[in-house]
Amino acid sequence: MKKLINTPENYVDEVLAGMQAAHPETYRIGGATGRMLHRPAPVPEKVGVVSGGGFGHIPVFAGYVGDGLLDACAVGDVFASPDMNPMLESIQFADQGRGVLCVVGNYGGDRMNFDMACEMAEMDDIEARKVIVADDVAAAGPDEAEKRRGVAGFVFVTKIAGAAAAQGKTLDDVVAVTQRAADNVRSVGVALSSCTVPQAGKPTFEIADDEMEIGMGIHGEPGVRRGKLRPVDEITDEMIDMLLADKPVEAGGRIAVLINGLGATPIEELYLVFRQAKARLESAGAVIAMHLVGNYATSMEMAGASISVLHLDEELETLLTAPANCPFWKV
Amino acid sequence: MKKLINTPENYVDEVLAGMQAAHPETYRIGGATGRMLHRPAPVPEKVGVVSGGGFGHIPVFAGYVGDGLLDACAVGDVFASPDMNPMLESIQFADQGRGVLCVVGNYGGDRMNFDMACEMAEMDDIEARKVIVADDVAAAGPDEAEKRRGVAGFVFVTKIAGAAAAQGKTLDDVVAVTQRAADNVRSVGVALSSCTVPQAGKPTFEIADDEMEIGMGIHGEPGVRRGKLRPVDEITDEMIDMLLADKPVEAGGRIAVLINGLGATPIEELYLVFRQAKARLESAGAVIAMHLVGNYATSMEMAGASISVLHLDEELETLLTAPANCPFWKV
Amino acid sequence: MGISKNTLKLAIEKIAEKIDPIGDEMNRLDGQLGDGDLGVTLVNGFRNLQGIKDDLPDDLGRALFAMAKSVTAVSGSSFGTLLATALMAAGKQVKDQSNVAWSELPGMLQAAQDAMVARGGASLGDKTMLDMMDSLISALSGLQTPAEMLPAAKTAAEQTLDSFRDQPNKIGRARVYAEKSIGLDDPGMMAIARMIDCFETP
Amino acid sequence: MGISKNTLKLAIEKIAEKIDPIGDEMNRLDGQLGDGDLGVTLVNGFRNLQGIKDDLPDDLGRALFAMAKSVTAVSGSSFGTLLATALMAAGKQVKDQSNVAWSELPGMLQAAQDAMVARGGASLGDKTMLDMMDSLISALSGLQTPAEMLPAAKTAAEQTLDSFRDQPNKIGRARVYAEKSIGLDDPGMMAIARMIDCFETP
Ligand SMILES: Nc1ncnc2c1ncn2[C@@H]1O[C@H](COP(=O)(O)OP(=O)(O)O)[C@@H](O)[C@H]1O
Ligand SMILES: Nc1ncnc2c1ncn2[C@@H]1O[C@H](COP(=O)(O)OP(=O)(O)O)[C@@H](O)[C@H]1O
Ligand SMILES: [Mg+2]
Ligand SMILES: [Mg+2]
Ligand SMILES: [Mg+2]
Ligand SMILES: [Mg+2]
Repeated sequence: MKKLINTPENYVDEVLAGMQAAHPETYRIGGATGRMLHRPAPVPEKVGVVSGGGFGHIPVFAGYVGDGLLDACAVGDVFASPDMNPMLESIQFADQGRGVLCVVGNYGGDRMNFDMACEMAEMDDIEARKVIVADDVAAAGPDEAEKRRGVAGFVFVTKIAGAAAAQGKTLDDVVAVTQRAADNVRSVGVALSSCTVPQAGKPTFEIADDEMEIGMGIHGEPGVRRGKLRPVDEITDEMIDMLLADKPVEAGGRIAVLINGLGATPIEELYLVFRQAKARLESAGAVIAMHLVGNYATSMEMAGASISVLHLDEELETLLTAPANCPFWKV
Repeated sequence: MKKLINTPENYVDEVLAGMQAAHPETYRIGGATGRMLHRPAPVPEKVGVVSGGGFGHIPVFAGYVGDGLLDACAVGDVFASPDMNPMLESIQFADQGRGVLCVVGNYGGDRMNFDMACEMAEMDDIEARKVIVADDVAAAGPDEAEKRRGVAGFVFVTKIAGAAAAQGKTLDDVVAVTQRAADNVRSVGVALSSCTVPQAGKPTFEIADDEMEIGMGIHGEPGVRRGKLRPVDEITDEMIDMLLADKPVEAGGRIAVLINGLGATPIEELYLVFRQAKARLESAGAVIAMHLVGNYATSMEMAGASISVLHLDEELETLLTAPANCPFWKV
Repeated sequence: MGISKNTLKLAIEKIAEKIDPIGDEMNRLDGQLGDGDLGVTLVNGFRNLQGIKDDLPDDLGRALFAMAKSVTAVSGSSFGTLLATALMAAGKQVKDQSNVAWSELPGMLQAAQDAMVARGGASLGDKTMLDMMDSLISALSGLQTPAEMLPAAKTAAEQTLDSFRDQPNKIGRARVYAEKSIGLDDPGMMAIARMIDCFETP
Repeated sequence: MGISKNTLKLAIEKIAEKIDPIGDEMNRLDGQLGDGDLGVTLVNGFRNLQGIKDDLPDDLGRALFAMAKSVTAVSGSSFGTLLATALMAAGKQVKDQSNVAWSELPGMLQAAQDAMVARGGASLGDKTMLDMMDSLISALSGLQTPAEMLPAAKTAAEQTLDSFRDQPNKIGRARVYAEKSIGLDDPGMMAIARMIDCFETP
């Protein structure tokens, strides 16, 4: 295991300490076990927005605590759901009497624990609701869309939720527009190399030196096709084809695009993916209203990239381009 | 070679095309051979600031074209100096009658070609001057400091130059303060894995699965010590020791710190380096006036990190924290 | 005297006293079919419960929620999550009451069972702790005092173990070992039986 | 008639005409001691020069700078960089003049030589093109016309090759092969000699 770490046991807590040390104006460690990252103070008079999930995906999840994004976030162990308690603490921190939305990736543990946290919050008379992000088209067909994993589309959905809350909308309205974002985002990834969970000490999966896996999940879950590595334009074409097959763009349809690096992929290569993705999407009639290229949802040292497309309507576009600010994303 | 690219021959030009496509408000491809990246228009009435160097280090060099940073930048092949022509084109683009500063990494080809470009510019009655960045303490002792390679310290030096020019200073003053930044910045890196030059097709150097090299250069140039991988706190200690031995901090001395990822290192690990570096520098009496944690000077898919320290005075601090904006760094 | 926060405190103490040997036994049993962590969950869960037992609120509902919370802090396992779910569901049944009659216990267990089904997606007959809950609910229905309830629960627990032992596990981690699970007690069922045993006066 | 932009144009044409076979020979020679790319540099360099030869400015200084620029565009090799350096230094000497007497040629070469020393860091005697330049400067000094200069340059070039052949290379890529280089002509020197040959009337 080739990592710049101290011990697997302290990995998560030490990284959180480093994040707080680097960005104390944005991140504060809180909660009984130090597994909540929250803003220095909750923002009064607005719906709270929180998230939570396994670690090792920075900026997802806790990195998106910031202005116009998350108020607080529960932090699990590497690739393992946090327990309910930091989720509840996040909800309690974020609540300002107008309720809290939890943006949750579609993983069993995350969902179940957020369910419990929401029930617990109810006991404190806090209304807490969930929107599930299930954007990975490679994980299941459209008929079983509810089985899809939550991947980089989380970034767009969280932005929408944060912006809607910042505008002072009611919980019902924040939930509605965030749900619409979740319904309209699609992602697919390609992995070139594995990552290593520190506690496990060895790569999560094996992949040959000349192979890639299209559709692989951000924890190494199987994708749709493993094959020889091909030129980036062809790989990008295949991913765009999958995204458009699942949800076509209309002529003139406005979209947001995220070309996301999984952690170990040079930014140079992400620009190659963007170049081709842009050409393909535009020739399909789409208008790219907004795009991001960079490491927005990672899997530690996994090499590879994902493409996310959010199909916009007027409200979504307004919210997506509204101001936001965290150390990983300024709008 | 496991890269998301099309062909080695087109790699650089296609990445530049992707950068321009993604950030047309900041980057424009120019020059007879398309090897200059420049702002959409030069900024009138100020000293121009340009750079240039081999490719594969994004954001270094061309990524720092932007407000309060570079006006234009010459782009070479991977790890190879651009020829004189795009350097001259960059100088010509940036010149607004007040002269141009070239911020140049200390590599033979880059220096020689910028020398020629400056002489050529003179023929056009453009005054072009150079400041050499030679910040890698691992490359040579303090007695031979002029032999040191230019590494991530480039980021700070460029920021100073860009800010000084933006303030409307004269060329003499921009050169003087930029030179002071170059004189006061120190860096050292640690590499965990190699990168691959696309044209070469295989890793630049070999390094065992349990080894690291302290002091390795950003093209794989030998460092000071190859040894077993150790806990990140110990590695950080060793790097901080080297930096402080070369230029001690005074009690209360104000510094800027850059924890830089080489390309394939998860951001999580950079926060671990920051955590320990901060503790060590502060216990040495330094006051960290400003810090950066992220991928600011890379070597494609090389894994590892570097630490840069800029020793500040009042003017340097003012310039370092002045507004700047490029896709990789907003101040 | 019905069920109050003191009843909960006493129950925690009784079980916690014997949880170490029960934990060892459950790790072994879970290890034969699953990942061998059920005992760890039980030991850590009751260590946490011990930590809060003296500070339980008077409101029984809030007391049960507090217990759920402290159980979930050990995290990760199905049993822990389902136990927390059960405690929360039971808590909702008795919200704002500081004392409820023992005769309401079966109703609380039924609420717990319903919530566990909803959360975990298993059915009765899958050979899980749900089947144990079901037998207990039937056995305790209509009874009025703990003195009547304890022997009824014990008998029901033993009978349930006996009747399921030779069936295969149909859900959870043990399902992949369905064949192997025939002849073995389900660890979750057994854990509940052992907890009931803790209430016997020595 | 002295040296004008037409002289430069003619020189480019003369050399370009024969550069392909010279290039092959120089690649072979450079390959014995270095990386075998000197011929590539020459061929590409003169291809670029051909491209600009008809558009040279009247100002000799600017014309030489334009030539330097087009040579550097092939980039990467020592010879190319040093040739560009030489052209620029010579250009500076004759800035703002459209015609200079042939007697000034040695002075232009001297300026070129000084600049190459400053840029490349080699010394006379290291067995490089510098030594060839040095012989040429001496041989041409005091001469007035190209008709006198050509034979003098030829003789000087041959003598220089002869006198250095059995010495070792002391700088550049060939230095690591110092022993092996004894008995071999230095590729850079030889390249200059071959270029002089191009001016012979057929
Ligand atoms: N979906 C389910 N519904 C009800 N009970 C379940 C379910 N899954 C597991 N169990 C119970 O939990 C016990 C295993 O608990 P535990 O070891 O904590 O689970 P795991 O290690 O598989 O997460 C099983 O013996 C069974 O009684
Ligand atoms: N530092 C130097 N100073 C002067 N001439 C040099 C120097 N280095 C190389 N040369 C000349 O250049 C020739 C080699 O040119 P070239 O093949 O382009 O170099 P390389 O491939 O090593 O970059 C040598 O034969 C020598 O005459
Ligand atoms: Mg288990
Ligand atoms: Mg388990
Ligand atoms: Mg050569
Ligand atoms: Mg060469």
